[in-house]
Amino acid sequence: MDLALTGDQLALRESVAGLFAEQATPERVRAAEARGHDAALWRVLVQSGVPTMGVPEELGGGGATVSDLVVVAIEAGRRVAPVDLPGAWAAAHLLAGSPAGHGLVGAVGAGEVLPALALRPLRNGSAGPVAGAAAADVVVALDGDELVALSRPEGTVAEPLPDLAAAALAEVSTAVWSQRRVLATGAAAVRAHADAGSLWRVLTAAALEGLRQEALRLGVAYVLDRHAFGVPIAWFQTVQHRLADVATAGDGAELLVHEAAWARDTGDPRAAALARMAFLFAARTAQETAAASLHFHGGYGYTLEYDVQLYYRRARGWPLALGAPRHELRALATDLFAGAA
Amino acid sequence: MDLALTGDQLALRESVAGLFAEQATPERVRAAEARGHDAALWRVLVQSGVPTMGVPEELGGGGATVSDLVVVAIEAGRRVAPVDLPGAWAAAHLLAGSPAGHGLVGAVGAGEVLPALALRPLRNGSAGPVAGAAAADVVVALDGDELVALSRPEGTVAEPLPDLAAAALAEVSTAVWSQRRVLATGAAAVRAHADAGSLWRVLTAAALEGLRQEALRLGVAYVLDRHAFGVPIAWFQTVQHRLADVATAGDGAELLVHEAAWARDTGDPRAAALARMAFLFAARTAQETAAASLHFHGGYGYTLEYDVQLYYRRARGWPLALGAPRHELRALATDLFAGAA
Amino acid sequence: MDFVESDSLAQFRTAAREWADEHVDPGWVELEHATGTHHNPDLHALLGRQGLLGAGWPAAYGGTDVDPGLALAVFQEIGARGLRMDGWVTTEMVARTILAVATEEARQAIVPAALRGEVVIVLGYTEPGSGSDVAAARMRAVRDGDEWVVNGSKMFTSTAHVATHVFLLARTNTEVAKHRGLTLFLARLDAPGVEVQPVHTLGGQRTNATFYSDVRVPDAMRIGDVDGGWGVMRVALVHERGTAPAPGGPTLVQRVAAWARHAPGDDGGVLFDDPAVQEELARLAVDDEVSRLLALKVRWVASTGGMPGIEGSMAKLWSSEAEQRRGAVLTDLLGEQALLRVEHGTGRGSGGAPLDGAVEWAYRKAPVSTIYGGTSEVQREIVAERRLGLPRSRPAG
Amino acid sequence: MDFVESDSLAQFRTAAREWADEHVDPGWVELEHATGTHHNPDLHALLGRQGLLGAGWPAAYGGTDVDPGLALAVFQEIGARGLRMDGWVTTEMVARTILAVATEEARQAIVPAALRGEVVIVLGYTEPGSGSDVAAARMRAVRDGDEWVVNGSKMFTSTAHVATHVFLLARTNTEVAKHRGLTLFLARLDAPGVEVQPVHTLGGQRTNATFYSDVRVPDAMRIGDVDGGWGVMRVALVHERGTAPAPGGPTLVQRVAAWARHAPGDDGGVLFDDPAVQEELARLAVDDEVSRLLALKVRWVASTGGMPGIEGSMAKLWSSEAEQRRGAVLTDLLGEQALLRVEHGTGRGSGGAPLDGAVEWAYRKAPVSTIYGGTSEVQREIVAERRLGLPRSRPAG
Repeated sequence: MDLALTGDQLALRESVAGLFAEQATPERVRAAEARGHDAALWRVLVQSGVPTMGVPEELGGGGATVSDLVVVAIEAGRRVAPVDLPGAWAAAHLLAGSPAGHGLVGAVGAGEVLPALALRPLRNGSAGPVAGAAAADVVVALDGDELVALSRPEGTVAEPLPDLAAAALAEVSTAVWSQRRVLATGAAAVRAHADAGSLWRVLTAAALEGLRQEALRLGVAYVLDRHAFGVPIAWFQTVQHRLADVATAGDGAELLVHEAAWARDTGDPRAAALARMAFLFAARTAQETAAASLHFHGGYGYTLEYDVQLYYRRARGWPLALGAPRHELRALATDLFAGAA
Repeated sequence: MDLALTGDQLALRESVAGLFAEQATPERVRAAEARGHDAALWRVLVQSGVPTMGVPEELGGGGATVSDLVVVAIEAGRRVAPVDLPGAWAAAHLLAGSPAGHGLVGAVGAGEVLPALALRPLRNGSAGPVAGAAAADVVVALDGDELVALSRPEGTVAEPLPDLAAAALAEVSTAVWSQRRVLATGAAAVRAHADAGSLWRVLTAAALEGLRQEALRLGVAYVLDRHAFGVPIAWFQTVQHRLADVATAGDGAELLVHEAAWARDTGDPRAAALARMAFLFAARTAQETAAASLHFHGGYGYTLEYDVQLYYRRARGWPLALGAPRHELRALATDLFAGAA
Repeated sequence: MDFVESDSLAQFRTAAREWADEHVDPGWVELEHATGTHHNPDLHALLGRQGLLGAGWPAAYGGTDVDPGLALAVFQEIGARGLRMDGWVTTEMVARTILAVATEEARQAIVPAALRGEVVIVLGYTEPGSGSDVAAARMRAVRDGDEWVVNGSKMFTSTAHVATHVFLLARTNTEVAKHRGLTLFLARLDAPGVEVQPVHTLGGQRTNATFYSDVRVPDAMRIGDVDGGWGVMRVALVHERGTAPAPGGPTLVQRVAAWARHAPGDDGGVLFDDPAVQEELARLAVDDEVSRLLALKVRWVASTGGMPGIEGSMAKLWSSEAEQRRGAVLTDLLGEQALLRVEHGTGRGSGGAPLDGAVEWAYRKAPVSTIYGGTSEVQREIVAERRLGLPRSRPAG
Repeated sequence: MDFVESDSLAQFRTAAREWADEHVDPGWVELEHATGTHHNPDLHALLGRQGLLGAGWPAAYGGTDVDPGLALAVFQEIGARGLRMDGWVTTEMVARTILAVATEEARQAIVPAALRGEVVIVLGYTEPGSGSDVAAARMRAVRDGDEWVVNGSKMFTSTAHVATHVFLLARTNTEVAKHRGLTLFLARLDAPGVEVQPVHTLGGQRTNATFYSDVRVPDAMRIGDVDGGWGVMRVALVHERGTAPAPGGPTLVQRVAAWARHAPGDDGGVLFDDPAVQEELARLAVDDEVSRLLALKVRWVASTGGMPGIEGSMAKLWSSEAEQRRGAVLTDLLGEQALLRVEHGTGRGSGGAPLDGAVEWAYRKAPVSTIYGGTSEVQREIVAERRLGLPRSRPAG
């Protein structure tokens, strides 16, 4: 048992924390809200090798573990950085898993292609609204029993849909995303797509965990600073206890995210279930923390001038990309309890 | 609009409150826990005409409205009186609704017969555990499309099952309850049974509302009396706010119970839905109130010496007699939303 | 007991619907969303001209002979069509307070004009440095002959950019405990020295920060006694919380349920087939019924001549917390469909989002419900102290 | 990171199972339920004789050469079979405290005997008039030569009726602030003047009220400095919260899920087919995993030489609140089946209740979880102050 980050991970964390603090300032985050994507930030990430850091080294990637990606995702989430790293990483994972995708992996590493993942299989040629798709050049999707990399003919655009989380949402339909490259077929395709979805859950959970930590920090800083009735509002027991509750759940969420990454890296049989648990719990905890933090900001928390609203919207919006959580809970129950009776 | 009790109802309340305060003391309640029924209290209630007070006057009953019964049920619930008034009233309502039951109504009024209601239809000759049945002489049940009054041959007993709420629980099967009198058949039987269930919901909601009021009073009295850190624990903001929350929900529960009774008395088309709402919300509110009150009693609340545990157990046990609340919620959704689209 | 609120309301429903069909411009809803201003000057002026604002008020102060039942039905119909009348809500509250505590001169100057729709009053209690602790107001008012000179700033002065007056809480005495040195004034928003700056919010509503620099207010527009502002605010508060009737029309939960009966579900059926969806909708419907009943009780207490202070706190506490639960539950219920946002005014996003983005919007505007008009913490304190008799625990400040 | 707690534990699982098969009487569980005593003297003595209690302790104080991994596996197996070892939990905690702060005489007198299973120590902190406010203890200890004379009473002295010693918090100085006048003593429960009265609880556990009348305790059995009791308790506290491993065996949620896969559902299928049942079980499983991880973190911090005070509070807060959610959710999930109670010792109710009444019982015992060992309020205060750096808000007392 060792619940500490490795020395390398601590160094990685410091490095990416600095990057996001500089490149994903609240001003930059606000400026990117209309499109849901900060192209300049993405270029910096490409220069640092971040989009392909999880790709095997022999394909030109960084060969990082999921635990390493989680370290980066937490820091991105902390700054609500306007780039869809979980989607891009999961899509790159699928491209790297098929010889037909290796060319695209190289293009992702070179910054020529930005990939995204359609989490839900296509139905009648449509994947519905897909986070990241409005900024993406390639969307990896499951179409029947084919895993495909879809792209648009030159000159066409993926119309961004305004959305709660400024998540570069766009409808993905094969009418617009008409160029396809088949990455895998049959059971292997379905399995690969499910596996990428599981990876996406862990990485999104990590981003939500970073978001949660900063939302808590914003709330604690505000209640220590703001006075009412002659005392800092941090003095009030109900303020303290609600923050203590979300901080406690937060420690649990942080552990669960790291455990899910560890389980994936070590091939633990609980990996898929832990990915769902981490996703569900990180989402819920981020939502409760952001809501508490916003509430304790009083009326100011509700104004667009304060940063906490950026966190409040994304805490709910990011996980909604996967759909209604009831399906995730049912799938988790099946994973946990529907094996040999 | 008039949200006050009538003068007659105020007088009724005062009278039954006195009766239960005298006859359902905490000592008597504890003494009746093993059997779930206080026969001496039942005799007093018979003398006052309470078991048949909702029966039409022409059948020898009191002709009371559901709103009147609610006044009595609240006072019974306040003392967690060890008699199953909601079940007895709902059963008497069914007996009174059929000429074949009129003889039994007279026997109920005379104190010769104690009736109970099987809330769930019989399946393979069994209604499962039925609250009140261990003390009852007659159980009214729906068997297929027959509404029947079941009784036991002389000398047989309904073995009481120990239960969370000391609710005189017993399995009801036609093997033991082998004597049957048919009250109604076909659609009329099914309709009558559903209608009695709806009445039971309103009356159980009322009993839970009385329970809730007393659980709150116990909690408030304790936190005002008990000191910690040199102040009454009522001084602590988290204690105050949790009690304020349950008190607020409690005002809502009280209104909802009275509204459900009013809707039934006036034939309002929302009556069935309001009965379910009152039942669900009174249960939840009683549970939350009893749990808060017990918690603020500290370790003493957990001992059998203190009364709050009597309330904590029944707050959950009484409504469980109907089964899992998810079914009730689904039925409510159907009532509310599945009409003309 | 009798839970029928008004036997006469039903008879005015048809008339109200016809009135709205004739007068309410369907484009106003989009305008309200696009501007974030919960007040429509054209509508307000019309209601004033037709005597609907003055229904039920004393004739001596501009009351009209329009039946209050009709006015209520019209206001509910306006609400059912998605329009809010925040300007009238605050104007009515201050006008009632003026009738209760102000000089005859102020009554005659303000109330009839307010009922004609010519005066629109907004609230100026909260300051940048005071939220729940309203009595900490630092705005100063200093007497200068027959006038007062006001300096300071107010925050969350909603509707001020389309109003004529602001009801200002100002400090007139610094030598006494903070609650005892406050006075209320009705200042003109077009007076020299007043500045209004927009503040935009998460829920899309525009509010304002307002600044006051040597603004002069005649003593006749002082509302209530000098240093008696705290008592005046308590009078006003009773008129604020929950005595207004609920808007008519289907609730958000009812709209989502109706939508779910046709929206595609997971197995070829509709969303409403999912039992967990049914359970969530049923739970929210219970929440709504409790909100409705607690608000009904407020109006009932008021109708019997009582002061529904505690009941108002309970109604506000419950309904605002329920609003937040609703936003969370419904976004989860809709899943990715709840992400879709409709940007009013630009046309972006329209068409794709279920219920015109109502659920996404409900989630964004929910947080303010437990803050404005007294936070949940303040309401719980009122219930704990005044209903349950628990001791005051917070510092006096 | 590495979430595998002990690589060696797996290797002892089989041995532990065999040990339990040989030594654990299946009737002990029923006995524990029937008596409400969470301590089995026969089992305890056996564990002492076989050196399992002394595994990993220093040899100089009676430590044995039994592998601590085996001992841990045996304790977990005992837990998995439904037996609790409350007597050992408190004995171990006090013995560790004695090693840390007591005189060599006390160490030698107590620790080896405790590890042999001959001494069983229970806690005597709480009094009828002090709950969360432990420092308000009124029990008096007055020095008389080489002895102390103790008078007062203790509440919730669980296991005292089958123990040999009690760890008493007593006031030795009334002239100083209440935290500074306390001292800890180890008193014999068979000493003249000690009286033990049973107290029965909602969850069926028997606890005790204990009374002390001129009870004499040698100064050698004073644990820590005179008036230094508060510091000693802080040492003991670290050994109390959450450093013990979780019991093995399936959780209640896993047991209910397994049951629901065969229990009849509503439409001819099984209960587990109901999607809402699946959702509830999944939510509870997440709660359990979080409880497990927070407890793991406590043990990890302790294993690295840290003092897991805050982590212990978090683990206790989360798992106890989760236990209450679980009790509420599972009773609702089972419906009328959750009413059925098993009366251990009488045989009444056995057979009919699902899972031998485990859900009904879980609901009854849940309330104490947020009270004993520091209420949730106390844990939140610790987290708020020490993790979040928020100011102390409660009165000093």
